[in-house]
Amino acid sequence: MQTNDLTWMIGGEAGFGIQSAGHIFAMCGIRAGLHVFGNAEYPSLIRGGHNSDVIRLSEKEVHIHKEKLDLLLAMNKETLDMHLNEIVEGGGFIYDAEAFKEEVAAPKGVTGFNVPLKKIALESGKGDITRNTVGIGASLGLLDYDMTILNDILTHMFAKKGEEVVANNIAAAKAGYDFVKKNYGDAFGFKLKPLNKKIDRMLITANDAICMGALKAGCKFVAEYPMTPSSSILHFMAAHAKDYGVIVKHTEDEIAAMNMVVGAGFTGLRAMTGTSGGGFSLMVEALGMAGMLEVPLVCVNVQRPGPSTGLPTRTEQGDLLFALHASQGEFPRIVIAPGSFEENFYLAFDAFNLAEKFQLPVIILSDKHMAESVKSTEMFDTKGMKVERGKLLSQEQIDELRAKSEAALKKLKQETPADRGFNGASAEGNYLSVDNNFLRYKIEEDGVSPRTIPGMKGGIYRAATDEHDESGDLTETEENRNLMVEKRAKKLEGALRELPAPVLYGDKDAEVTFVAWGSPVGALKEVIEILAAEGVKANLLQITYMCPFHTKEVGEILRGCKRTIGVEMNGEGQLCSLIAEKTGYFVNDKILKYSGRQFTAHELKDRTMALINKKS
Amino acid sequence: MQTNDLTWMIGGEAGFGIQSAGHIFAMCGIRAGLHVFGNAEYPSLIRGGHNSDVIRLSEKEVHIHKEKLDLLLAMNKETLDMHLNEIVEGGGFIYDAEAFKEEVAAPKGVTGFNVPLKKIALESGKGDITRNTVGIGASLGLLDYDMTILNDILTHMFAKKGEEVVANNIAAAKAGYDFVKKNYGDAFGFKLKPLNKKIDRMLITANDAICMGALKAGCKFVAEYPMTPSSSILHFMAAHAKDYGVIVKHTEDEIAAMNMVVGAGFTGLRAMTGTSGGGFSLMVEALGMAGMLEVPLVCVNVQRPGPSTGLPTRTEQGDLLFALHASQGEFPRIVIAPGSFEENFYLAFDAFNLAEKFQLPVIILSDKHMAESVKSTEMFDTKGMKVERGKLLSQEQIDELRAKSEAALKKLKQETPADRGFNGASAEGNYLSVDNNFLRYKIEEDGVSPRTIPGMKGGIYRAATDEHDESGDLTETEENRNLMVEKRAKKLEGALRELPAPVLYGDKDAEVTFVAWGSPVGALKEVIEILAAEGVKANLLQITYMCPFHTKEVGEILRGCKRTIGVEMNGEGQLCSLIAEKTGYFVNDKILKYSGRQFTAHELKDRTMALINKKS
Amino acid sequence: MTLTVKDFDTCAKPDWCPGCGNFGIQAALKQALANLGIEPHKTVLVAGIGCGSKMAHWVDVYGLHTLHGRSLPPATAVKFANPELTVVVAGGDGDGYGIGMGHFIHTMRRNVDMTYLVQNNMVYGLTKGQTTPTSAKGFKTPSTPFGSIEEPLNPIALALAMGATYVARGFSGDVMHLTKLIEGAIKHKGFALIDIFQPCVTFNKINTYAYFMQNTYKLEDEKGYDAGDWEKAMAKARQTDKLPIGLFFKTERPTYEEQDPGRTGESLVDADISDIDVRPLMEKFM
Amino acid sequence: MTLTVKDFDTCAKPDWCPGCGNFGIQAALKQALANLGIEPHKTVLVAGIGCGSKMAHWVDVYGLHTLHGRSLPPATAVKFANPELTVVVAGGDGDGYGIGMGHFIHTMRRNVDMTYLVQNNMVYGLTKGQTTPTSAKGFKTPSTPFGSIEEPLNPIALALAMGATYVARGFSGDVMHLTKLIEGAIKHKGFALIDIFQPCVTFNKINTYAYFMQNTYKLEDEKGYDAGDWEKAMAKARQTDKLPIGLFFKTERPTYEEQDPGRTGESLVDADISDIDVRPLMEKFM
Ligand SMILES: Cc1ncc(C[n+]2csc(CCOP(=O)(O)OP(=O)(O)O)c2C)c(N)n1
Ligand SMILES: Cc1ncc(C[n+]2csc(CCOP(=O)(O)OP(=O)(O)O)c2C)c(N)n1
Ligand code: SF4
Ligand code: SF4
Ligand SMILES: [Mg+2]
Ligand SMILES: [Mg+2]
Repeated sequence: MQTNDLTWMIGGEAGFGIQSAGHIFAMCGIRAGLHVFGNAEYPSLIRGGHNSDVIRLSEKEVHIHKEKLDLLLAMNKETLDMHLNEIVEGGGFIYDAEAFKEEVAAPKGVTGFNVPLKKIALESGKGDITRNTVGIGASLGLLDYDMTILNDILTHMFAKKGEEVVANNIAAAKAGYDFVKKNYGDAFGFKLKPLNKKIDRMLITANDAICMGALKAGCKFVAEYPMTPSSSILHFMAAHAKDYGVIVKHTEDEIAAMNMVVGAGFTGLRAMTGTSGGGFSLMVEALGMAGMLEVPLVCVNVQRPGPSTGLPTRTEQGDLLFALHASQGEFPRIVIAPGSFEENFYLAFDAFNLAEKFQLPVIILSDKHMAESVKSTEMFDTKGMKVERGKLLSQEQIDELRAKSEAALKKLKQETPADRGFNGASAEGNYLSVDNNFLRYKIEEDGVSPRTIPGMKGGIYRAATDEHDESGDLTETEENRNLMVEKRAKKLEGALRELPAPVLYGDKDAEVTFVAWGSPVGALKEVIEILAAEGVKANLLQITYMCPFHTKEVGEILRGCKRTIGVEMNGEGQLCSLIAEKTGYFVNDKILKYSGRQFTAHELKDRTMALINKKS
Repeated sequence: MQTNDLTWMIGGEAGFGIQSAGHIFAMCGIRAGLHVFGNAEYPSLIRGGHNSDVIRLSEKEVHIHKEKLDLLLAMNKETLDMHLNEIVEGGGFIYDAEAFKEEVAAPKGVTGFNVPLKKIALESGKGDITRNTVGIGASLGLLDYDMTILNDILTHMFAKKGEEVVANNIAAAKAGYDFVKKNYGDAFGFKLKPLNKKIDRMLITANDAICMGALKAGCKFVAEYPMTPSSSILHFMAAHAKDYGVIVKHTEDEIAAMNMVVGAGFTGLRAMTGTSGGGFSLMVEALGMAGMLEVPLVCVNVQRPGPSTGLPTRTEQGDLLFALHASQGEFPRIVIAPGSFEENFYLAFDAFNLAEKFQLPVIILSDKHMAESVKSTEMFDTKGMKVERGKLLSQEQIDELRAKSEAALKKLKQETPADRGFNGASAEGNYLSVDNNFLRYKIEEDGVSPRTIPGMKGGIYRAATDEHDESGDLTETEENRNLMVEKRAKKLEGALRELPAPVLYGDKDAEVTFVAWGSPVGALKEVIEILAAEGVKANLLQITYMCPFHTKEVGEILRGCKRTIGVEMNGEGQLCSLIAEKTGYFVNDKILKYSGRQFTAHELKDRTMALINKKS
Repeated sequence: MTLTVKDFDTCAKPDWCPGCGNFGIQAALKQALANLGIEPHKTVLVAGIGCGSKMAHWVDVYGLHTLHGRSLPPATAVKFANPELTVVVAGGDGDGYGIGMGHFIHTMRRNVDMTYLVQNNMVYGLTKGQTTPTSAKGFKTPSTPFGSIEEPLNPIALALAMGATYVARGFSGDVMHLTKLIEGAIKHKGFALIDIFQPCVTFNKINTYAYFMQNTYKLEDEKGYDAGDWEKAMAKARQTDKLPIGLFFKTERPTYEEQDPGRTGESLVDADISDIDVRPLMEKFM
Repeated sequence: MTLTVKDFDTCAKPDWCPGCGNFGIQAALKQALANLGIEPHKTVLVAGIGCGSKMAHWVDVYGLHTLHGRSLPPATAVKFANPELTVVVAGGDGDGYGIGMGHFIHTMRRNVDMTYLVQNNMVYGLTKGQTTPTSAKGFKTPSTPFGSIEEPLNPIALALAMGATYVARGFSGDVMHLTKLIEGAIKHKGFALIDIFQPCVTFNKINTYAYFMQNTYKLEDEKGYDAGDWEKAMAKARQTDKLPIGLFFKTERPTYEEQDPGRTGESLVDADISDIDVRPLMEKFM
């Protein structure tokens, strides 16, 4: 009997609510106090293709689905064709022989539970639409779960659709439950047992986490164009626009989205856009604009497999080097790659602070696997989270700086021909231009200048994408150009000092060090445990900050490792390239995957062992 | 007396024909059989700013202007303010005290030649518009040049404008010439003496060279949107559209330009676009499309200083890493950086062959300094240049392949369910799909598939930006995805084998090795000579192929060098980063410049010596 | 050449939702190509990205399935490169009237000889139901949960204002009628727009089959309607109580490609490029 | 507040060619802002890239000099973020009607409250004289040495077809007239387009001052012209023998920003973001 450690899958046709059924089942885990991980795989079409949703429940934290299933709920024949051989010995599957119009032979050691899902749905659920709910009821019957919790979930889920729908679903679930209890009793070897203590966990996607982080950070403007798998950021923000006072604009394209975000940032709002690679491609020109204008903004690129349209609903980590170098010329940007659901929240929050403190664009690289998987996540601890707006001035601060600058300005006016702006740096302590405007691009020690926003009196300046002087007006002299290039570059030095350097996760003395970023990090944490059980000590170097890069620390750590393996979901090993560029260190091996699907823990373990065995 | 080694500058207001005057003077060098290099510096505005054009003439090949001037033709006062102190001892300047309304004091050792340019223009040239020509006449008077050659050039230049204009200019030039002869005699210490032998050199920009290379390669389609400093590619091709039968489209934007080029390439034309960084930013989405569809095309990025709008009329090498990684996901591209005017021709030609042989986009990275400077260049040797179209099939070849595939197809039709495309690789030797169409993406050893184009019978296929099977139809299986990713990647292996590896230029045993790309290469060749004269042996490693990269060869060469110095016109040392990424080798020092202006040879020498002296 | 719809069938079957309006459009296009007797290898079907654009895979001609919003520039280039090809473009309303708007306007200006079928379901199908530029004001979608607050655009009026030379609207629910419009469009020498009402049964519960049946009528059925009269066409385009379908306007003017100075013969694809002489060119620079 | 043109002067002087039409536009804009008494720090002048767009540096208000063709989206965001600001946008015809076309159309649809001045010189000034979407057919330029073969677009007709709420045309040679149009546009609550004939003395030798003087007339001078009548406006927009200037059409409808569900008060810029409570949000997911 295996209790509270289960991998359940529902599979069926696209368009038939597979994902919402998965969600209900996952919530059963949450309400039972269990850890949950759910991964949806679906093709890029609206109906008829094969959809599946795998939910893993456990008393320990889980980061990834398993390749083996304990219980499969097959809503159509194709599901069985594709997944029957993935069921573990001792596992089972639920199917509807009547509806499939055929009996199904169970593989050795696996039990088939024939349940007339359709018939029950029509009879007890008052319509075929409740068929998934019957299946969930049947699953929970086999698992011996507490139906009062399920009823509660169904009530909550279907409340918006009216009492009748709620009642039908509760009846459908019960009928499914009763059917298996009656026909199969307690024979199934897996059980779910709600834990006694109440645990406050959310069931969220990484996109949800980013949105919550953004809202917490005071994001007031979102412009986005729908693109899988980033659309749910737009949807989430739009749904909460009223409650949180956020302008959310579905724009005509990604070019407009990024350009609007720059406009909003210029006007003083914390602003964000989300997209996937193709949309990001259209944003790069305006990304450079933000770099030049020194406008803070946050851009989330939820990666999917490329090139081009690629595999829209699958996952990959193929945009790292692109994000690092996107747009012509050189300008500072911060590129962050969260490696867990929690990090998506905390780092999204940080991103807005960093963007304003260093007055630059911040790119968050996520990927479909995190963005659309669900995971049980502790409530975020928002205590101590502080909104920091850097050198954004208040009206009073402007007045003060202006007052202080008066004397300096007088002198300058005598020295500077009246018809020209400055060229190069103005006197220390002066923040006024010959036009009596504000020196928005004043050169200061750290490269960051005090910032005004439109509407502020005495804060007037011109933001220009051409090279400009401290006032923002155009000048082409070499002296000024050099100063401005250096000013902008300097901001990253400050940022690097502020960002935590990476450290090894796990045993210092490991035989194998994984080097990874983004969503494979979760899987690797499980792999490390699995390897430990097999007597192999492994640890992990997760890189979170891609730019600026902790060259020194990463180089030292890696050079101290016995055997390093880069693990990435792409074909080129882009993080490995970045590390080589910065440190000159080449990882010993790479485990790469570019099929559009996430690694599973066992796959990683096997590939790791193969490398170890090959080499030693 | 210094003969046939001269740096001459004309300076004046924008909009007053400074560049065409420079061109006339440069042609005087060409017709005298001398080597010529001319560099124009101008701000991003149409009139009134300061423009200057420096022409260097020599009996030896010249790649770059000098910082010191021998003779300055000042068309306005500002020119003197800015450039008087750049004149060598023994040099001189021509100015118009009457028009400037002031006398000018010559620096020590420099002679001022007061010539009433305006007055002469009005009197002899029948209008102020010939003032530049008077100045050229005066310059040539001081230099004792053969006026019959100048008359010839003027006749040729102004022929289109009518006989009167020609006559006026000839008269203006003569009057200027006579004035200085009469007033200043032969006092000036620099002379120009036409060589006796006739030498066939062209006076061209690198953009001209690219266009000639493209036309030679059979480029039949150009879609481009104007952007300094690439516009002259559009203009050149448009001017020759009729003569060479080329469709040249000035599009609504760069997005359309690149998308059209993909469409033209798909239809079987050799197609090209040109742009600068900002426009390239807008092209990256469609660049990825070309990668996915495996459509051959050539894209020229003539770099200018960024980020964003930056310094539109100046020079920089800031887009290398961007070009290497532009667009989401991973796909093969070839990135070529010509380092001389000649290379722009030959490599542009090659680019079209490479694009078709490997069915991928080829990016040529040039920069403003080459693109808009003029240089005397030997006529290109087109003997042996061969247009190679790779696996582009003729109708006969399609018929043949189809005939051969019949048997294989028959078998397949039995095996494959009729409603699905292939998944993964079809049988060897079969080129037909279940639809009886052509397997355009057939997986072959080298990753390159035989290619059909619309209109060909039996060649039908669907090109798709989604991941696709061999027939081009959509499929999402892991098996197919892996095969296709690997197929595309493989093409670069073949390309690398075909591209010549870099070699050291100059003394093998040098104390200093410069590592460079693009337009600084020319300057460095002069620097090596200058350093040799001072007893420092230097050589040069020019990198021409950025992707694919000759990792092994570059690593070996650099590791065998005594002291390496990366020389780049950018702030980050992007080639140095690329080398580090690929080889793990870090250059010892970098000489970077990001003021928007090209290195001069002496500046490079000084900075090199400073490094040598500091370190040793 | 005598062809039937079968000649344009593919083995792969569309994966559109059952009942999707795109089935009718696909049928009409195949029928029109068959009726016109255009051999499959002489047609290129260019598409953007979206549910409707997938049609490029389900009509057995050369296909070019490009980027979201970018179908028209590549299609233009196909025609420029080889004017002997029949070029048909298909894409959604989001694709063509949203992100692709700039190209749409400029392609009309050029009067490139092609047929542009806009599968106008007034919703983003493939990304699951967000608002598009033709969605009704107040339309509630995941990106506009409180209702869209943008004025829907009028593609017919827009095309007329831009001087398009063949401006029509069809309805996927009337395949025969649509077939005729497509035939006319392909035969028309110049840019032909057919805006097609296409019910999205999954995500648009407002602009349904029933809605279009009730709210449309045929211009042909109106006595004396003259598709040569621009003002009348504009008035019809602006009608909102009922929505006309049919040919609004048609006129003739030279196509871009026939005026192109770079065009030497019929198709540049056949030009011999094996040894082009650039010596005369080089001599110009000496 | 009483203001004069001087309050909008900058030390830096425009670097336009002597005689460039942009001088007139700059003068009119400054005069209009002064007349309306809008304090300099309450206006944002957003511009694209081009000769005309440089104006952002030569009117002493907040300036946002963006990218080629992209002035409208940032300008929209400025207005959305802080509706208390007066937003004026300036850019060339290439910028706005060429590369920026998509944004132009969609911004009109939204009826964002801003004034859009298009410096329409029918040529690319800053890149030295290529053809634009409004250039006459046959226009010879470096990119069209054999003459342009595209039909010029009609921005007024386009704006009318898109339902723009204030549609006008000015001429930089008549500063007084233009000033009034700009004043009207700024006062108008909604999107106001002013297409401005602006002679480029350097690169356009066809559409010169003389040309515009000879070929334009004022709508105000025409008896009984009613800017509330859409059909009449469209007819005037399509007139080609003579070119009307003045206010073609004006109507009222709600602006986008006043309907935005995310708007809580007047300007989000002043919102307190120091400690936003996301707990209720988190609880929804439990
Ligand atoms: C640059 C880019 N942005 C976004 C997407 C995502 N995307 C794919 S289809 C689509 C919209 C589909 O709507 P429509 O064009 O109306 O076609 P339909 O699906 O309704 O037929 C979007 C936004 C994309 N593929 N590329
Ligand atoms: C993306 C991009 N493409 C091209 C350019 C080059 N460019 C600068 S201004 C301009 C056109 C100017 O024409 P217009 O918009 O009519 O303005 P004008 O100069 O005539 O006022 C172009 C093509 C650019 N800056 N950015
Ligand atoms: S989502 Fe709508 S448009 Fe797309 S296939 Fe389904 S019904 Fe058709
Ligand atoms: S080029 Fe034309 S538009 Fe530009 S400043 Fe000169 S006259 Fe004005
Ligand atoms: Mg649609
Ligand atoms: Mg213009």
